[in-house]
Amino acid sequence: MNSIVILLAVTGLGLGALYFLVASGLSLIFGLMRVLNFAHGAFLVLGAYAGYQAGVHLAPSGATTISNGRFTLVLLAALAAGALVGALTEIVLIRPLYRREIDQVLVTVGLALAVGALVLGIAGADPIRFPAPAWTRNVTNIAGASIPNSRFLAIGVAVCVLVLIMVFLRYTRLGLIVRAGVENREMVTALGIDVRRAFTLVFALGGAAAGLGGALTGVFYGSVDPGLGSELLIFAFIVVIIGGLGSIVGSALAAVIVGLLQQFANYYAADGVGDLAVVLLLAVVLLARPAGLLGKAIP
Amino acid sequence: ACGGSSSGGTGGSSGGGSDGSPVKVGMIYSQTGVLAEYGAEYRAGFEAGLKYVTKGTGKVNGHKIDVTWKDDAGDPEKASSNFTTLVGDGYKIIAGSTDSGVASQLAPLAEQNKVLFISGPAAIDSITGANKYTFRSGRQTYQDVKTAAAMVGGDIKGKTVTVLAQDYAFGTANVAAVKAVLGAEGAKVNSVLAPLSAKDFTPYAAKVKQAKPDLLFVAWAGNTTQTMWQTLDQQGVFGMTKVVTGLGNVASYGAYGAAATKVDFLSYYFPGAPKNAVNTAMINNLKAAGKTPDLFSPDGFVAAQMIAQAVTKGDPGNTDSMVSALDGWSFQAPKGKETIRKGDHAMIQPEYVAHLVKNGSSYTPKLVKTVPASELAPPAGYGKS
Amino acid sequence: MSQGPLLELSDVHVRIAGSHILQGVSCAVPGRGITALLGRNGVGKTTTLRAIMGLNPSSGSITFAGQQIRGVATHRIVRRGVGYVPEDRDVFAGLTVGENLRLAVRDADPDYELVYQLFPELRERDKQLAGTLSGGQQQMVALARALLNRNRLLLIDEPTKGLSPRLVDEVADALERVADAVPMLLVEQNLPVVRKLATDVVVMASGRVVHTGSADSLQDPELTRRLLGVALAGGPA
Amino acid sequence: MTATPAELPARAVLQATGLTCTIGGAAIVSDVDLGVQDGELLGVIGPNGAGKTSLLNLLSGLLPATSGAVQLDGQNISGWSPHRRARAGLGRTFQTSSVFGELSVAENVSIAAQAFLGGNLRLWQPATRIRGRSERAGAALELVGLAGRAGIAAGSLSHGDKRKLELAILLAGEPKVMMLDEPMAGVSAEDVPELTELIGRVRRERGATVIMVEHHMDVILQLADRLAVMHHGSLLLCDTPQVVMADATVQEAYLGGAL
Amino acid sequence: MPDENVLDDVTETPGNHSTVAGFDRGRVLRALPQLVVVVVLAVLPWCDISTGGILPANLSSPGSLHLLGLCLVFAALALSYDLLFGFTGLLSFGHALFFAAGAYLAEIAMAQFGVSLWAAAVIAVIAGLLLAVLVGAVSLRVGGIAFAMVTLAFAQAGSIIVNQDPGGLTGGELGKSLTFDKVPDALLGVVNTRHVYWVALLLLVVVYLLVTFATRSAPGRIWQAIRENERRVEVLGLSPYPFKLLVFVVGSVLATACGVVYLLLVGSANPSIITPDFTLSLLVMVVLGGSGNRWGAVIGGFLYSYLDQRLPAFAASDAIQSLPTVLRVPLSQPLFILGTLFVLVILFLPGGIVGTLQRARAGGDSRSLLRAALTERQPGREEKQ
Ligand SMILES: Nc1ncnc2c1ncn2[C@@H]1O[C@H](COP(=O)(O)OP(=O)(O)OP(=O)(O)O)[C@@H](O)[C@H]1O
Ligand SMILES: Nc1ncnc2c1ncn2[C@@H]1O[C@H](COP(=O)(O)OP(=O)(O)OP(=O)(O)O)[C@@H](O)[C@H]1O
Ligand SMILES: CC(C)C[C@H](N)C(=O)O
Ligand SMILES: [Mg+2]
Ligand SMILES: [Mg+2]
Repeated sequence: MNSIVILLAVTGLGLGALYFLVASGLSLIFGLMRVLNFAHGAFLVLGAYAGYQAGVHLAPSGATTISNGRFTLVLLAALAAGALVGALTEIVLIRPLYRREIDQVLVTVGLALAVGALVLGIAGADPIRFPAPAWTRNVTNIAGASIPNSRFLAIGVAVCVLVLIMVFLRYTRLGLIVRAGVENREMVTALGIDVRRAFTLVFALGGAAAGLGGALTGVFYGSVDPGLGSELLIFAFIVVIIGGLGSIVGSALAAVIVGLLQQFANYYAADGVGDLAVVLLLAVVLLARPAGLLGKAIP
Repeated sequence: ACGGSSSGGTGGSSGGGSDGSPVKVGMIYSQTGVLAEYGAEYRAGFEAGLKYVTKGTGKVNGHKIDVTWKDDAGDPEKASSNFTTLVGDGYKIIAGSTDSGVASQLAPLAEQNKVLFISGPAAIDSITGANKYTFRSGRQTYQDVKTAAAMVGGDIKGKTVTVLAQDYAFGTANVAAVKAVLGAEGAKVNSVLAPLSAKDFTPYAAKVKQAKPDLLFVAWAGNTTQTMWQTLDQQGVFGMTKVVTGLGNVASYGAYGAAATKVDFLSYYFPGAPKNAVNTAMINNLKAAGKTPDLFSPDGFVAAQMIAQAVTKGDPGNTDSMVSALDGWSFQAPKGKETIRKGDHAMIQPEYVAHLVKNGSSYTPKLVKTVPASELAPPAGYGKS
Repeated sequence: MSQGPLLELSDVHVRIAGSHILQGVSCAVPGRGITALLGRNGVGKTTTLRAIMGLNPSSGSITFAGQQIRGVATHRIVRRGVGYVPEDRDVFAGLTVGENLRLAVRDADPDYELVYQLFPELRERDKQLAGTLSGGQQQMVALARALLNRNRLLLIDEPTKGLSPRLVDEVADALERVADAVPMLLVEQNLPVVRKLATDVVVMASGRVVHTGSADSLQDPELTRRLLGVALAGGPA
Repeated sequence: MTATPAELPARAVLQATGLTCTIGGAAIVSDVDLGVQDGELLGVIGPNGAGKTSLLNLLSGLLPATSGAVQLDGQNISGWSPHRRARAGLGRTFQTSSVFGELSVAENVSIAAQAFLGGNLRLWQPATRIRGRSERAGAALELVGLAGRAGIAAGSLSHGDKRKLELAILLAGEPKVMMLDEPMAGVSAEDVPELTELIGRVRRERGATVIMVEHHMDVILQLADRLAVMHHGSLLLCDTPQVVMADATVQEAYLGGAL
Repeated sequence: MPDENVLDDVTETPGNHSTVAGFDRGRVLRALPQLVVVVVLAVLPWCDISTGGILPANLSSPGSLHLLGLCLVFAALALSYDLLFGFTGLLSFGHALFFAAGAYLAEIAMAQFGVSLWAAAVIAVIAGLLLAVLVGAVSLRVGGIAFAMVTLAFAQAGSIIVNQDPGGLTGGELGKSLTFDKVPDALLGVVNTRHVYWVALLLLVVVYLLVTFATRSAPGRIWQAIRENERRVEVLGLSPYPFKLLVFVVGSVLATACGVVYLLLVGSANPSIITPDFTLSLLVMVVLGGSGNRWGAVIGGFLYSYLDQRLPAFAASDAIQSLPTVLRVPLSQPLFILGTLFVLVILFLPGGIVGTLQRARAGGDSRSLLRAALTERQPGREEKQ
């Protein structure tokens, strides 16, 4: 096969993995709680900056790369920061609005505005170099195509996240509780279940996924900036919606489709067609299957 | 309290030359928003310039200069509001415009309301020659590109030049300029445009390689810069062609990453480039104010010089007289001698070629050569649609 | 346990969106048998049960086994052993029958046997989405969820609504059997069922309790006509 | 099993032939032939899950039929959308009350009246100027005894009152055939006779044809001209109440023992 | 109106029905506050009073009138959005498309076909109508979130096209300046700002009257029924689709008209008005004021755009800049203040500003305002799903 096709296919998969990583938390929260979390982009940014801060404190000053062990700590810091803001968001903002579904979505819009502006105010608009091991900046040669290693990292982590979320949903009661709780919160409490804790946990998980996604975006780009959240958010939305409500596998599938489509369209088609193609895909999929590729219609 | 509105303010009266009344100057610039950094550089430069032209008195030709700063956040709508407020208050001199969108919004408004408008760092070519009332204190895209051409030397004929840019005004203006400048010299110019939303630049790097250019001209701005350079490096573009790009502000030096030392830079300005008394004065004034000289310091400084000229040689109450005072004016600026070309107000000025030198974990620019102003003059009517 | 009633309400008020719905409800549920809560549409029967469950904010005092439960979170009230079957069934439409039941399980050894014996259909329909069940089948799910666990008190809101006459019989039998072990507060419009099951009655009218007494009082046709507007004297319907 | 030829209605307003609906391999309603005569009240009974509601859903078009046909007034309406059937005079209520919760009780009924009166897309016509809109709504509310609650939000009605509102909404639309799904469910014992009387009166006065699913046997025996018995998706029997009540299978499958 | 009775008086929201008696007097009385507001707004340009920093300058100054004009345009736009969102329950993420269509198409008509402003306005509105029919017909085939996302996709496509600058028509990310020579002189220039302000006021009044009329019309009632329960509407014999399409088209055409006035007021069509963020800000406006309520939308639109315009000035003020860092950094970000404010309104003022005021009025005293806010958050059976 042509090396350019390999290059585009593998990097397209990498891009899809990135989209999945930034979308998985959104998909989890949206799928289980039906809250389209507009603050997800803010979670991503906070995760990325937390990772950066951890890296700055861990790395010897002046160094632009860090060891694998420290890098793991960077990812964990991002994960933890995401989980924390997720849980806080649920407790402080979502919880008082349990019966006002639209308001839950709207409050995340306000949060997104406020947090985005706050990060901009504190960190400044300029991109900062994200700490990562040297190997993530190198390439691996596959049949003449130079694939950046960060793509392999993204693909690997994305697969892990996908599997973890699936296992989690299958083997714990949490998924059940939350799905039931969204339908009728009162009735779940009337079965003796503390549904609030379950909701908080879902937000924490979604936030953790976002935090991790933010950090990996930092590795993918090589840098992070406050605008990264809102830019990626729209792709995360598209991926979640195309994939279908409540289907994490659908999100993964959609992420791969969007990533590949964009990569190939950007290479082969005229300038700007790649973007239109993605938007068009969204419209066409929804008109044909309003619940998305793998989504279940809400009964 | 209802009655006829009065415009108020002294600028509105048609008083004569140096009657000592204060002159109100309105600055509409990006204090916040994506270009806030440039805005801050501009503002510091202007204040240094004001100190220079008033010799610390705050007065020019007996007029106290009253400066009002307004934030447009890079949004033409807010710029338009600010403009209306200032002009409604009797301001006859407006300057600032960090963002090209704001500049092109304000230029026609200046003409309509007959006020002097001195555009700031906005690079868009069409501000030159926009109308009689519109000036600029900085460079335009054409001059940047022409500098890059000067770097290549004369043997460009028949060579392939690829422009890698983002698909929006700043990028496409650069493509147009390269086609105009190098195309005219016989180069085959093609372009690779990436949408602003692109997340992975591998396809573009691949396209660049496919084009096999003898020279790659990169026109890039914004927060994806670092990613883009890393991708070009990873795909081995530096090994196959000469790469030229514009040097950004100090904070951006790190963004080139491994590519930093492999690229030839055209530079609009960096503090070490020019050697003259005005530049030294600007740097000293900036340092005295606790600021650092940077990419767009001269734009602010020159704006102050231009305003001083306008109120000295012209009548601050009469826009036309200020326009005549500036039209065709030559003066010593921080970058050396600059001339406001008569008629279209192109700012004829030198630019620089530089390399980045790594020391420790940071980079410093080193001057390679100065491209004289005369070589960079845009053709008359360039950039008008 | 204490000698007094299992559940006791005194001067309970509920206001929702400006209207005063319960205006000082006081009554008691003894620790055995079935207490029927009667009254016509809109008098506040459902609201009373919801107030007990902590699903409506209320004022006054509600004690369960001697302890104040007013103001306690709903799930904690349930964990103290109060089972609830809501009026609108409130099955989780998007979950299967099996998931609905599994969600309700609190005890280590849920009594699936009783449930499947009562409603064998639920076993067959384990994988069906509860939202697609017929009205009566949903009612079975709602009842089953409360019967799976060992409760100390059951609050049941119109359990026979929408059930076929045959099933009404069966449910009534089942409740009777369950009531041997667990006392109940039962809201029911089907008076023959009430007559068959109730050991005590509480009658409400416009947000207040207007009569309490043993089920025998339902034998008095004059009283029932005055309280409920219908004579109960006739034979089985 | 339908009525014998001798008893076949002179004019079937609504006629279902071979009506079948299969979901996921299971027949929810299978091969139902049913004719409803003009002005008659047909009671539909059967165990829970027998397919009564599904039958109404098929007739009103909310559930697509797998096979079979439905005729209204001799016209084949199979495949028509729910709203088209409703416009043709096929009205219904729902087993679980389905009202416009945030709108007032009066507005709920007025909208139904307006839908019936037509001209609904006339942007230039103020709703209140539609002749007869409020009279009709007022009359319907009066009829079910909710006139006193006209101003409150329909969502805050008690359960029983919602059932009455459902009925008023239906009445305001003056359907040719009214399909009622368990109108008595949750209605307090005191109100049952009243509501029963109401349905009987509407039927007499408006000459409406009624299909009524109901588990209250005393109500159905009082009102129904004929009874259709559903069981496992099929029509077990359709005959006079006397015949149906005497049937052993019905006793066994549906009525049960004691109460 | 003889056939008015209590039944009809109880309209949009239960509970706010007026007393039965004296209907005509009631009607006049109810219209009175609205009339007063319009008259007050109309005479503002003659009121040369100081605003103490609430507005950029004196009330009658061009700067203040320009800002108020923008607020009026956004109030009208929010109202047109509320027709879809608040009254019919259609969550569209594509409303910006139609607003932008008004601004861009009017400008393109003037620039390309050389028609006058009025003709351009008519052309834009007709084109907006066709576009709305097309977009509505396709997107309304799906409901809920899918509808929101399909409309978003259309708006994104519009945004991409505008940024691509096809044939130089849209000016890409710089936008297009108003073709001033097609605009009557009375509407040009800072000195005539008051005239443009009146145009904006007229727009709001017209949009308000049309929306009022539409929501009271025959289909208007059906829209509300659709918001509550679409399936039920179907069983009443009405297909929801044409009703939804009708309201979509009406709302969109009104937005297009708002776009034309925006062009006139700001002097340019720029791509910031076709971003998803822009539609999101419409949602914020409507919810801030109180959705499903005409005054709510108007007040929300007005307030949001006021804050959007004035917060940068507030952020730059000395009062803020002299604060300690912990306070200064967040407070100098206008969006931080807006976002926080919005969150607070949702949490503590359910039903938005107007909804809260209404409840407080119903309750009577100020304590009930708090209680109203609190009771809304307590469990009530009607709100469970
Ligand atoms: N969320 C609410 N908002 C406003 N009013 C309410 C609300 N919930 C109940 N009500 C009112 O409270 C009163 C009592 O209602 P409740 O449901 O407790 O009656 P009920 O006795 O259970 O009646 P039914 O037999 O019809 O079920 C009714 O008038 C009802 O309209
Ligand atoms: N989507 C579906 N998937 C599977 N089974 C379904 C579906 N919809 C309905 N059913 C089944 O079809 C049968 C008929 O249901 P229907 O609601 O018509 O019963 P019904 O006679 O009205 O009962 P009830 O008296 O309890 O209301 C039920 O067993 C129900 O579970
Ligand atoms: C990247 C910057 C040099 C851009 C420039 N200020 C412009 O607005 O065009
Ligand atoms: Mg009840
Ligand atoms: Mg049924």
